[in-house]
Amino acid sequence: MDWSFPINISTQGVGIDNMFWLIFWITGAAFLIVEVGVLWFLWKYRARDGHKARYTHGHLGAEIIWTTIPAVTMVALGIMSGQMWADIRSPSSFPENALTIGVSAKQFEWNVTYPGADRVLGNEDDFTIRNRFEFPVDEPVIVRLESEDVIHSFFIPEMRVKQDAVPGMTIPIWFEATQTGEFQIACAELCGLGHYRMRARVVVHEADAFNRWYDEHTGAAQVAAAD
Amino acid sequence: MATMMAEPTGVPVRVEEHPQSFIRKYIFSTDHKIIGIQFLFTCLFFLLIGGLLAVMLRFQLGFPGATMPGGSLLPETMAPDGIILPEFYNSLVTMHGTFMVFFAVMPLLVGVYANYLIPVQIGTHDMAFPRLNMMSYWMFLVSGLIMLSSFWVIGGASASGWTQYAPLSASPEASGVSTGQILWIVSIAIFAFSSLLGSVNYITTIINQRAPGMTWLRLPLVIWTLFITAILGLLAIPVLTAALIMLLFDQTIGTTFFLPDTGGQPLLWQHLFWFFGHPEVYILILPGMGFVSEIIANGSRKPIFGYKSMVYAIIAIAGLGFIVWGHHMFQSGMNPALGMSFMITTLIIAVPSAIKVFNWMGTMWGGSIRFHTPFLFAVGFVMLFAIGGFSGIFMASSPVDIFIHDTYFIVAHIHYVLFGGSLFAIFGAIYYWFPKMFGRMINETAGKIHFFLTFVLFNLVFFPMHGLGMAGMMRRIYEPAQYEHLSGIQDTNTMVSWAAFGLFASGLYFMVLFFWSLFKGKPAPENPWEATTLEWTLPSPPMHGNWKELPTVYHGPYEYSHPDMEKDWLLQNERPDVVSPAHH
Amino acid sequence: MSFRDSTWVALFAAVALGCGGGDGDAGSSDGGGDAGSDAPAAAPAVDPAIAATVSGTVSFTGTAPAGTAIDMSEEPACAEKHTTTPMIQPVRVGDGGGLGDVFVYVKEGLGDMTFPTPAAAAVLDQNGCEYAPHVVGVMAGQDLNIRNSDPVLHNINTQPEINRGFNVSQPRAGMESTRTFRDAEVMIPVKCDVHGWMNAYIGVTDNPYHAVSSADGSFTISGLPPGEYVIEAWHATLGVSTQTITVGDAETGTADFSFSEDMAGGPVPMGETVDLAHPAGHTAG
Amino acid sequence: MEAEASRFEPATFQVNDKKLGMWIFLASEVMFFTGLIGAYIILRWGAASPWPVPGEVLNVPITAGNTFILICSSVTMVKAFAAIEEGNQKMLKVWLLATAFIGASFVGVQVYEYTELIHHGFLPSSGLYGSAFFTMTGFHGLHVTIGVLCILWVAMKAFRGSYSQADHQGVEIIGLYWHFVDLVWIILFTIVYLI
Amino acid sequence: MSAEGKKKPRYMAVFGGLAALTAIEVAVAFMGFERRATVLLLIGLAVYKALLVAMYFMHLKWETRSLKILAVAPLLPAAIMVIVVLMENF
Repeated sequence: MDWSFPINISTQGVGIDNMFWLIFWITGAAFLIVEVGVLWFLWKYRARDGHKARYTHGHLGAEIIWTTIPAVTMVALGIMSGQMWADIRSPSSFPENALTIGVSAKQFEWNVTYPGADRVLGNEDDFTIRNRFEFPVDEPVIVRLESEDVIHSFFIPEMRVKQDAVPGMTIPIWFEATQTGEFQIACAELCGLGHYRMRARVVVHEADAFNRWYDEHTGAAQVAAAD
Repeated sequence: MATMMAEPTGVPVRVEEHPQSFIRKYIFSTDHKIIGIQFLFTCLFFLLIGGLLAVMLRFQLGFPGATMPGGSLLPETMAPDGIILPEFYNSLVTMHGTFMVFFAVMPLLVGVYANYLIPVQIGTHDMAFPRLNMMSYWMFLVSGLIMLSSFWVIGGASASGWTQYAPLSASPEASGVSTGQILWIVSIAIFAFSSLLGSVNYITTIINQRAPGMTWLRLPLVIWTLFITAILGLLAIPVLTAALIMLLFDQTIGTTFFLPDTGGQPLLWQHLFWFFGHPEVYILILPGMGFVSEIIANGSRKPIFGYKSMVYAIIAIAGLGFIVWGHHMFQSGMNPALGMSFMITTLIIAVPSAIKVFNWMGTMWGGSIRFHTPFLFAVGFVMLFAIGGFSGIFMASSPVDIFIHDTYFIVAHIHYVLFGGSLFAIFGAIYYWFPKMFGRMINETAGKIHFFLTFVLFNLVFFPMHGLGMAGMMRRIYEPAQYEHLSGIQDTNTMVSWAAFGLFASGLYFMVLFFWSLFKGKPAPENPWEATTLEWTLPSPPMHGNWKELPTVYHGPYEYSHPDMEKDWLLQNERPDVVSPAHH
Repeated sequence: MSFRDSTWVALFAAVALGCGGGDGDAGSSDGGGDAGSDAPAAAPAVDPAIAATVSGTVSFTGTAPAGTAIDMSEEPACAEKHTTTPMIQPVRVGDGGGLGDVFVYVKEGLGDMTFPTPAAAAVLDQNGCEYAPHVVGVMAGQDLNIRNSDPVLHNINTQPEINRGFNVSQPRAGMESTRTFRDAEVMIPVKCDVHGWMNAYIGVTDNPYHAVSSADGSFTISGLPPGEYVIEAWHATLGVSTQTITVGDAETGTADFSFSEDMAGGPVPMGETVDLAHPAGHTAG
Repeated sequence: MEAEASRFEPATFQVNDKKLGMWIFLASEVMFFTGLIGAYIILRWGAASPWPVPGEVLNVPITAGNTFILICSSVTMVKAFAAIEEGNQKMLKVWLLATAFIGASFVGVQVYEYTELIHHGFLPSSGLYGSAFFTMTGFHGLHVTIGVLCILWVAMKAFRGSYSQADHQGVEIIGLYWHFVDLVWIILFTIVYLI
Repeated sequence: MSAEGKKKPRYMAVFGGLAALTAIEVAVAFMGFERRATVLLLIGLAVYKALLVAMYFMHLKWETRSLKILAVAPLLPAAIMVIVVLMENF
């Protein structure tokens, strides 16, 4: 039984996991207070002969305490999460001159479009590979997500990345891997009968290995363009 | 009598039992109590259907590709020789959600208990619009049957998830479902109109028909929650209706509201849907909170702790409920700046829920607790709803949501709130008001067995799902284990499935118990729980028209263990020997 | 597990009450219309003594476009079924210049004769993440038996223009599903959305006289009543070519077709009805 | 009975059930039309391609006339209410029938408009504007039609003499509904035809 | 009943106002002012007309405060929905 996160290999993942565990410990404490409290009350105040319940309509002080404490905690969490959210998703957080790759989802494939030799996406020397998403480690990557038919969701668990691909929109996301290895893209948004098989290979290369792989394909791309 | 008739309010006053034919009395009845009971039976049927669908999809998850026992009964387009097909699995997921949300939990809370309890708890003869009330039930039944029939049309039932995200739901080519999809939309549109009629009825009745002395701050919390729920429904559901109409036209007459090719916006559907959908979530939990407050006060023999703060919390939840819908869309491509603001509002809305939990604990504190079955379910509600609330905070934090969004973590969350929450409250309510509704008791021991079975099995089913979610198991996945990162979770899924079958069995046990008690249960006294609200002053079951003369209310709803009194409960229409210290 | 069985019965009982169970069988006859309903009436069986045959070869001139390799590394179960790298081969030219995967059928000349539907089902197999055969012919109303020989999910997404299409999935090896098409239609494209490279074509005709050229380009249509016929050869990327041929009693006519590379990119008729009752109507386009 | 006298203690709305119910129903109607009109505004605001100019697609003069017609019907409706408030049964019937007739003619003009537009190739399937236009005006038209039927029903009751100076809730609540539908049209006309 | 005892509202005057405003609206629409001005003007006029209908024809003017609130209340969530979703495009 494997009940916790898969390994994290992205820079953003560290913060996300930490935030998760922070909330885990806070709610865990609250959880103990509530559950143990309830059980204890059930035992302590069970009906017994000659014992009558306290006649009270409440206590303002108590109300104030258990209103403010949660409120403050929530606002604090909100501010921290907000900062992190901005670092991940706000347009200003996107790194300059990162390698930009286009990913286009369709039932039930991920078509990955790499910029050609000129490393600029959106001109004729781009080349597209089906269900293979390869990129270098330790280098920020921007993915421009698109969809051809319905809504899909681009999910790489180990990268702590998830973003819906919406037809009619181009949604950029960015991330940076800290380890090489082979992983999978999963589709996380119900997209039809083949939804559960809509997966693709993710390969994170060492920088030079990536360049070698890349040059092969750009070469291939030029040949293809020739005929 | 004459003066009552002449009264400007035109309240229907039917005091003496006039003989009616069986049809008028039990089928096309306008008596709020009969209608409530009709809703109850219908909802239990749909609850069974929803459970059955859950069992089927749990079977696929627990034993991928195995031949389902009895599966050969299904047509070849669903499960050829008992092996569930992916497209049928999607239908199962969709229809399980649809039936549970729209045809089981929501009408069980609103249809059954709003109808039954509002008049008897605020002290009036019937709903303000009895005929609309009847219409509301029949439209509900029709919509439910339409939804059910969609399984047997060509192409099968809708398979785009209960949230019906466009364009999958809008384009038959993409989903492979056309007729079933249209039936889904039509059915829910009818349902929406039915619950609209209900809401109008409830709100009017509560505002206008309260018994003498039943001031706003003397209303039982059940009434408060049902009142606010009705308002939520009134304002949220029409938006869904509008969205459904657009979706239907996209499906049928070639409009392109949600189809991007000609400039439509798929995200618009999500905004409209969740603008309805989030208030809907509170529609699904608030009345449960009301029942629980009622039952916990009764079980602890204490006035509810912080009545006013409870009321304010209910109102706050409702108000905030309209500005948090975006937290369902953090990963949907919505403008990240919006995500930020929605995150804050979402975290804030946790506060009123916390207040309520603490107030329930405060009510138990220093009480003299009687462990009757309704109370057990109420306590179960508090414990499980708390867990659901906590797991909600993870999703509310948008960065964390990036990972757990659309995973089983959220499946666990929704079930802790809707099953551990709402459904436990409903079970509590059924046990609590069964004597009043049917004049018979449900055997306490049998009820407690049901509680412990449900409580244990529920946690066995849904707690591990948090783990599955953290492992990254996506929702609505037909065969998770074929993903590398999920290769290790099959045994968990199998265990969960077995527990789920057990949970379903305990549900069947409850059904049997319910119908057995209906005929064989021992006769119920007027006030079996020694409770304080007005319905307990009526005979069990109450007669048509409830009161010969309307009761007068002298104090708040939960006057238990009043120091100056011999018995430890004081009915709302009872004047204590001494001056009641009720409100301060 | 017995309780689940019992609840099954419960559900169906409930449903029977609920929606009269009326449309119980509608779902199961999903897809290309039901076979029995309008299968041709008992027809003049062609006397084997006089039955004629049309045979020939389809040849290709010029250089066939290079195929592209398929990356099956994500489907090892399929990959291991291939000894050589699997290729997408739009034009399959056998040794001797024969052109394979050409659908040859009698387009006109049978008047309004009707023929009994062949009892044997045509087979469309999915093996090694490829359709076998790539082009298959059936008679309207004849069973088409779709099989999955791979332990992976395939979905069979047919996109006819005249018949009712279907999109069914077969998640496991050994699954079979039998469908029929009600009306003649040449051709019906088939694709698998899970494996973008997988596609096939189904030719549906009103008569049993159709064949698919084998790798060497040869085909044979036998059991024809003597007469004059318009024979059409259809290729997925090269288009169609038609010729008229007359065959007498028990004789074998030869109809050779030739396609060339410059036909590529031309219009390829899809979803055309072939209505034998009115040979005038429905010609190319 | 003194209990009965005090049963609205504390008075909240001092409005009888039917009227209160109608106002509550109208609240939900507001949300329904917000769904449709809101969707229109959102789609138009977010539209990538330039939005067609209403004046060039639609026949604004005719619809302006139609708007006037609907306003007239509102006046006749309120006149009917005023009549019965003074206990004037005859004028009640007259004004009710007038309202029903004018309302019906509004629908008639709308049907004519639709046929013309469809004739000129402007359909629900012609782009976002077509989608939104027909959906919004169509559902408003549906409301008007239902309104006309209800008014006819009320008129029938009026002929049966079911209304009096003291009790004429029926007239009042159908009036509320009718004026609301008029109000929605005022907004729709501006947003769909003029802006 | 609501208007009972109050002085009769002058329905015809309101009617005249509405008709006139409608005419003005159409005029404004085709006058070809600067776009934003036109839109604002039109919306203003429409809202004013709506108010006239609600206040006089629907007798809101003579209702209790709580009923006025009830009538206006739904506009709040309505506005929230439209405005928030519009922010998508910013």
